[in-house]
Amino acid sequence: MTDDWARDWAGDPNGHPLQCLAPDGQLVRPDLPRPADDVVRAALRLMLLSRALDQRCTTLQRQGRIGLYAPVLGQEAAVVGSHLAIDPAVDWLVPASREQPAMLRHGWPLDRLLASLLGRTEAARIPDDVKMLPRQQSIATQLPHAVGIAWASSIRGLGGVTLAYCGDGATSEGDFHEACNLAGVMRVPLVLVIINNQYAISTPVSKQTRAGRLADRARGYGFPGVAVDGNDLLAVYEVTRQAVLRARAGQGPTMIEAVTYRVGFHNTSDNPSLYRDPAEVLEATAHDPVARLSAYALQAGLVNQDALDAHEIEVRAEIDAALERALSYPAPGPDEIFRHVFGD
Amino acid sequence: MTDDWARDWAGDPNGHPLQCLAPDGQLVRPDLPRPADDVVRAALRLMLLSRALDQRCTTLQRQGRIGLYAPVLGQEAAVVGSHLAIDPAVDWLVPASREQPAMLRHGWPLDRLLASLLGRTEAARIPDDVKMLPRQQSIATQLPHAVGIAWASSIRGLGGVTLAYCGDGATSEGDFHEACNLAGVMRVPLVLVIINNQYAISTPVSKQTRAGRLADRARGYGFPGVAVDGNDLLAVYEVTRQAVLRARAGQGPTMIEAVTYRVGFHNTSDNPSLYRDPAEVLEATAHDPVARLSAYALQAGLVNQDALDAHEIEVRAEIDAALERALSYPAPGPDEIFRHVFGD
Amino acid sequence: MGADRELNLLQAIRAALTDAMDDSDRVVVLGQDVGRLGGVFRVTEGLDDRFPGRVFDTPLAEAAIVGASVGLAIGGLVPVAEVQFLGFLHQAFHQVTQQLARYRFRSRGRFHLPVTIRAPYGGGLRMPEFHADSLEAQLANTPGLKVFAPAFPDDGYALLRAAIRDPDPVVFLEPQRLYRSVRGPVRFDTFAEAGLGARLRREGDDLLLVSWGPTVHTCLAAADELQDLHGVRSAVLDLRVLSPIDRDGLCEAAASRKRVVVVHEGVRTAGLGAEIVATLQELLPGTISLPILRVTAPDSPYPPGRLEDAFLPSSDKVVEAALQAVSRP
Amino acid sequence: MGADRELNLLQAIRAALTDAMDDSDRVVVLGQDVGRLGGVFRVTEGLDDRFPGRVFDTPLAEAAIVGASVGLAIGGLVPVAEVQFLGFLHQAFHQVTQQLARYRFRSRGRFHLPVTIRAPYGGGLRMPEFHADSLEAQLANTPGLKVFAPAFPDDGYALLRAAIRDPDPVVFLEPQRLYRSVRGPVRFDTFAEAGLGARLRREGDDLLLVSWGPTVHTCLAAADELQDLHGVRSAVLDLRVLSPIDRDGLCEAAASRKRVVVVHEGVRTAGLGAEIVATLQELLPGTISLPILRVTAPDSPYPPGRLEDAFLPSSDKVVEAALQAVSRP
Ligand SMILES: Cc1ncc(C[n+]2csc(CCOP(=O)(O)OP(=O)(O)O)c2C)c(N)n1
Ligand SMILES: Cc1ncc(C[n+]2csc(CCOP(=O)(O)OP(=O)(O)O)c2C)c(N)n1
Ligand SMILES: [Mg+2]
Ligand SMILES: [Mg+2]
Repeated sequence: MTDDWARDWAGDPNGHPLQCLAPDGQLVRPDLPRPADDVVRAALRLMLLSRALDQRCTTLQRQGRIGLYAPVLGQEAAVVGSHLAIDPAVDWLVPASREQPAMLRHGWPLDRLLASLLGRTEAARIPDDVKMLPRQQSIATQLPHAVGIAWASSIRGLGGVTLAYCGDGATSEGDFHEACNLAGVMRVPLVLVIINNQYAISTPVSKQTRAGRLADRARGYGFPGVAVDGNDLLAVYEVTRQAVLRARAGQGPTMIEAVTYRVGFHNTSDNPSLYRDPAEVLEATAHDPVARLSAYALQAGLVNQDALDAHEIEVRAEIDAALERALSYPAPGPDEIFRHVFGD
Repeated sequence: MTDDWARDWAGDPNGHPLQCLAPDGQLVRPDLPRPADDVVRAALRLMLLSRALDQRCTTLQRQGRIGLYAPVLGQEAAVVGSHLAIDPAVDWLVPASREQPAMLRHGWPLDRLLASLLGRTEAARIPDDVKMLPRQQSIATQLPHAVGIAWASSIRGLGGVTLAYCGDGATSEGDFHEACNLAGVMRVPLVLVIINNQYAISTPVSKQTRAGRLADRARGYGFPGVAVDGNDLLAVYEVTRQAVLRARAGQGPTMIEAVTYRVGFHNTSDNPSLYRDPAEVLEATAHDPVARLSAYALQAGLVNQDALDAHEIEVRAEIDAALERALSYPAPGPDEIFRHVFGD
Repeated sequence: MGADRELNLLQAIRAALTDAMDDSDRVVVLGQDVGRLGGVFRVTEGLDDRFPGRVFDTPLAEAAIVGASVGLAIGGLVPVAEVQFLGFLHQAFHQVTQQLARYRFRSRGRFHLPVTIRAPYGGGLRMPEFHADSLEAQLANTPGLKVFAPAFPDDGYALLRAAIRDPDPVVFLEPQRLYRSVRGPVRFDTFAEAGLGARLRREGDDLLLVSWGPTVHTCLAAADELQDLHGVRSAVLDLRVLSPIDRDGLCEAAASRKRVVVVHEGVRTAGLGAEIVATLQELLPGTISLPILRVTAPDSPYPPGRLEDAFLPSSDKVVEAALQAVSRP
Repeated sequence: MGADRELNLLQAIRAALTDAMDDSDRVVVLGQDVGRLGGVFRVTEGLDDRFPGRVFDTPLAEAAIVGASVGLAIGGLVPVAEVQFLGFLHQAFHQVTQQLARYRFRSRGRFHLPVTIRAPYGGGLRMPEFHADSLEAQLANTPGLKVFAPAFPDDGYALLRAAIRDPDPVVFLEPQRLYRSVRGPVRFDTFAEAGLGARLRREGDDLLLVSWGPTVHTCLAAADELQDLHGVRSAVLDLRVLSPIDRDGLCEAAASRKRVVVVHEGVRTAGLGAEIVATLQELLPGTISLPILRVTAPDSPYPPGRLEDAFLPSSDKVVEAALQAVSRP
């Protein structure tokens, strides 16, 4: 039974999230395949870039230079680990809204992403050869789109896989259900990653659902669901890699619940201190995904501290340069509101 | 774990539908409680009434005297068995659309039900003291209503239970999901009976979902789900009775999947021969719920053949009399379309 | 394709689907019961056999049908989705208004959605609740969406072919009571010449009756009665495309006749008739004789059974309004 | 309750919720983040502490929020549900149009639904997509539903109290950019005297500006400019209740001034402005100077960021239309 496949393979009949790296970076599942060294290096670099981008964009918003911004702080392993398992050349990315590092790796240039935050709408357009949907502001509505894209690729025999993201809150929407059920019926090549960061704005997942594990929902759609430690890049990568293999082999969708924590605010207009205990946040930072992967990589000799320090500087420079380019793009004129309503 | 509660109790870890009576009426689960004798007698009588009503209404439709009619033929045990487990004086009934015997037992007089089919809208009004919603023509939309009613009774501490019905097709709608999830979160006293009659118009359940059992969905909402042989009145009654006990005890919702078969057409405008094999229907009639319960009742000496024959005649007479009353009610005048839009 | 033929509306729609699927293997059909059964009205009958692997029975989930169509289009296909009855498009309304209608605008042209949503609608068949609602005003209030409504078999073919070819999303409204009750010639090879403009279905110099879909026939019946019993010569304008409205065609037909009555099955308040009135008084101030009367359903939910006869605009009500309009100096 | 006070719109709405919950323990509040956080705008701040067990954070599911409210009302409670932004009411549109609006009619009065749905809406705050849409026309096109829209704190209190007391469902539209930007006196004990009729917010004999919600203030700014720079005395009519429309109040205000401009943030085509135009030309033929101009958002999706300034009706656009209207003989 496909569902058991996932459980057996995840090695935990009780459905505890799969973990490969302990919080201190120790490898606890040497029995499972590990990513190639340069995958780990790429992951580290992308996670550092993401973190620097969150910082910079928050500052820009505080300066009134951009509008609302939603950081991915603390969720980097869940997003980067899953995206590293797909191939942007043939696979589709269907983001929710805060998966910036996935959008960047998929091919949306950093200056274009920044342009979108600066309201330079035309410059922010996703390049024609990048197989990615724009951010979605209507929760869970992207999921039927993802199913349709995956379905089209199986109808057309294209072989691409669709990687879609949604949050824990999104799992309560009717669209989540209708999309998952259709994906199961049509056996589409879809990998759905639920980023369970414990909150939907102020609503904790305990008020969102009484389900023990969101991944349990998959059984009701006839495909496998796996819960994984979302702060553990190795675990997320391996689970997603397996799901992508299934999808490419025509075995249909997989649901992955990446259990992580929204360390930052919901977005720049939110004040989490109104609804959650600082102690809880402190506790969560002990599970920091970047620290965990860094520790592993250092111990495994994949990087050294100097290289990490160099990364920190590089990514800031990269953001500076991209921001400069982004600012050089024209701001939209008023006539933009009449364009692209219909084709001509 | 609540989910296991249901499985253990249903006595089948593989989730095969619980069966108490074999198709020939033999008792196969003597270990489980059995309904009181007069419950069985009441069930038989109501099932016979339902069957006669289906016949009569089909004839009336063919004669052009009523509009569309949707029979419950073949599903009587699922509907009657579940409804017999609630108390119309304190509990709410939220029907889908074809659960006529449940509506009747809940207190909607037969002549009123017939009046609704005759378009005598005012006469068809549900009496003020009958805790029942009207038929729902928009699939699955009644489920959030049922959750709200159950929620209100727990907020107000009234102690009533809400029994809601939906079909297998309805389980694909977003409203099914949103309702179930909210019911779980708020732990409302709800018993949801999914009448899995294998079809949504022409769509077989195999095209509706890839889920092995619809009852498996309950786990993803954090409450128990049980699959039961929907043609086995004893099994349906006992499962529902247990679910009602849980609800009254404040233990929250239960999902029951009653596995049965739509022996008749979807409604009087449907022609099933266009999409399903007569052999399949023939096979299904071998599981006829009325024959099964009759055989059991005769063997158990709860009724004799004369009583059953008498019933057949009584229920027809009952329908004749009710139809006469229904026809005596005034047909609505054109001004009815302006009334009851708002209160005055 | 091929020579012109006499068909009923349902046959014309089926022919358009067949020819569109023949023309391009990118065209796929999806919806509830559209496969083996051929839909509850049999519109898609035979397509599954003729185009194996391109006709899909979906689960009972309208938001998934519309939302997946968005994805199918982005994935390179041309989906023609059936919503079993227009009333149930509200189950998918968020996918229609937020997603289907806005993808081109949101993506600044990176994505456009050649999606057609077909839906039966309108009264006269004693349907259950929600099965006869007319929601065209709400769809016309949604920028980025096109709305077509055929009243005759020629448009059942021409407008559906145009909808499927359209690079942008079109909601195609099928008047269910006309499926088999209206027959007429259908032009296959030359359908494109029909264009997307409003079209006079009857000539007449005294008065203009403006309508679309099922009530075009109500207007034609009224026009006959007006002619025969009252000597009033009324023209009937079939709007055909409800969004974007053909303002030029509308004004041209109205200007020369001055007296206008708008007829629709949708409820009165904030119905599409109000837009037509507002448009005419804006673009032809002083030309049109006032008031421009609206003959519509009242502001009530769609009623059950025989009550729909009192609810729907009848030719009597149209005649009455028309006589009022012409009686003014 | 108590003496009159100066409040901003948000405070007035919160006061109405508080007083309604004090008056009747049947009143409950539900919605996304309405509990501990007090909603994303803090409208419900403090209610959870003050009324334990009567304020509910719900899962992220709009159809369940509206659908459960239907059931809560049938179960004997008076739910006041918040939809976090009006645009997301489309996720629940089937529950609104098919269920909430029709239950009294369907059940022939056996059930009626004292449900209030609150939703922030309207532009000016640079919100993300869908967070500023104005859908009032679609709601007014739905029989069985009432629609209220306050433009001032007095109505934030009076209309919300009226909505919660109403035996039928009301969608209560809260202009988000006014939450903290508009202050004014609020009458508590005597709020009921405000009634549900349209109300003149400014006197003036030359011209009538008709609007509701946020654009009432756009009209007031335009009226000042018209007075100061052009000597045109324009009255401003605040519609307040968008459905059912106060036709008498509208006609009375329009008849004496003859020149009318309608202003709204919703898109132009099939917007509520069209209904107001159609109503006026129907009920006051020959009285009103034509055309009755509409100043509205264009037929485009709501644009991102600063572009909303070009999208929304500005007081300049209102002044321009008003000068056109008065310039006619
Ligand atoms: C349909 C819809 N309802 C409500 C909102 C308002 N909203 C924006 S983000 C959010 C919470 C989303 O939570 P989750 O899905 O867990 O994603 P996260 O923000 O945690 O990444 C809500 C309620 C929305 N954008 N769309
Ligand atoms: C929202 C909605 N979509 C579509 C329909 C049309 N329709 C009426 S009954 C039906 C099938 C229902 O199947 P199921 O839920 O299994 O109930 P059953 O008819 O088998 O009792 C459909 C699709 C509807 N009434 N409502
Ligand atoms: Mg979250
Ligand atoms: Mg069924």
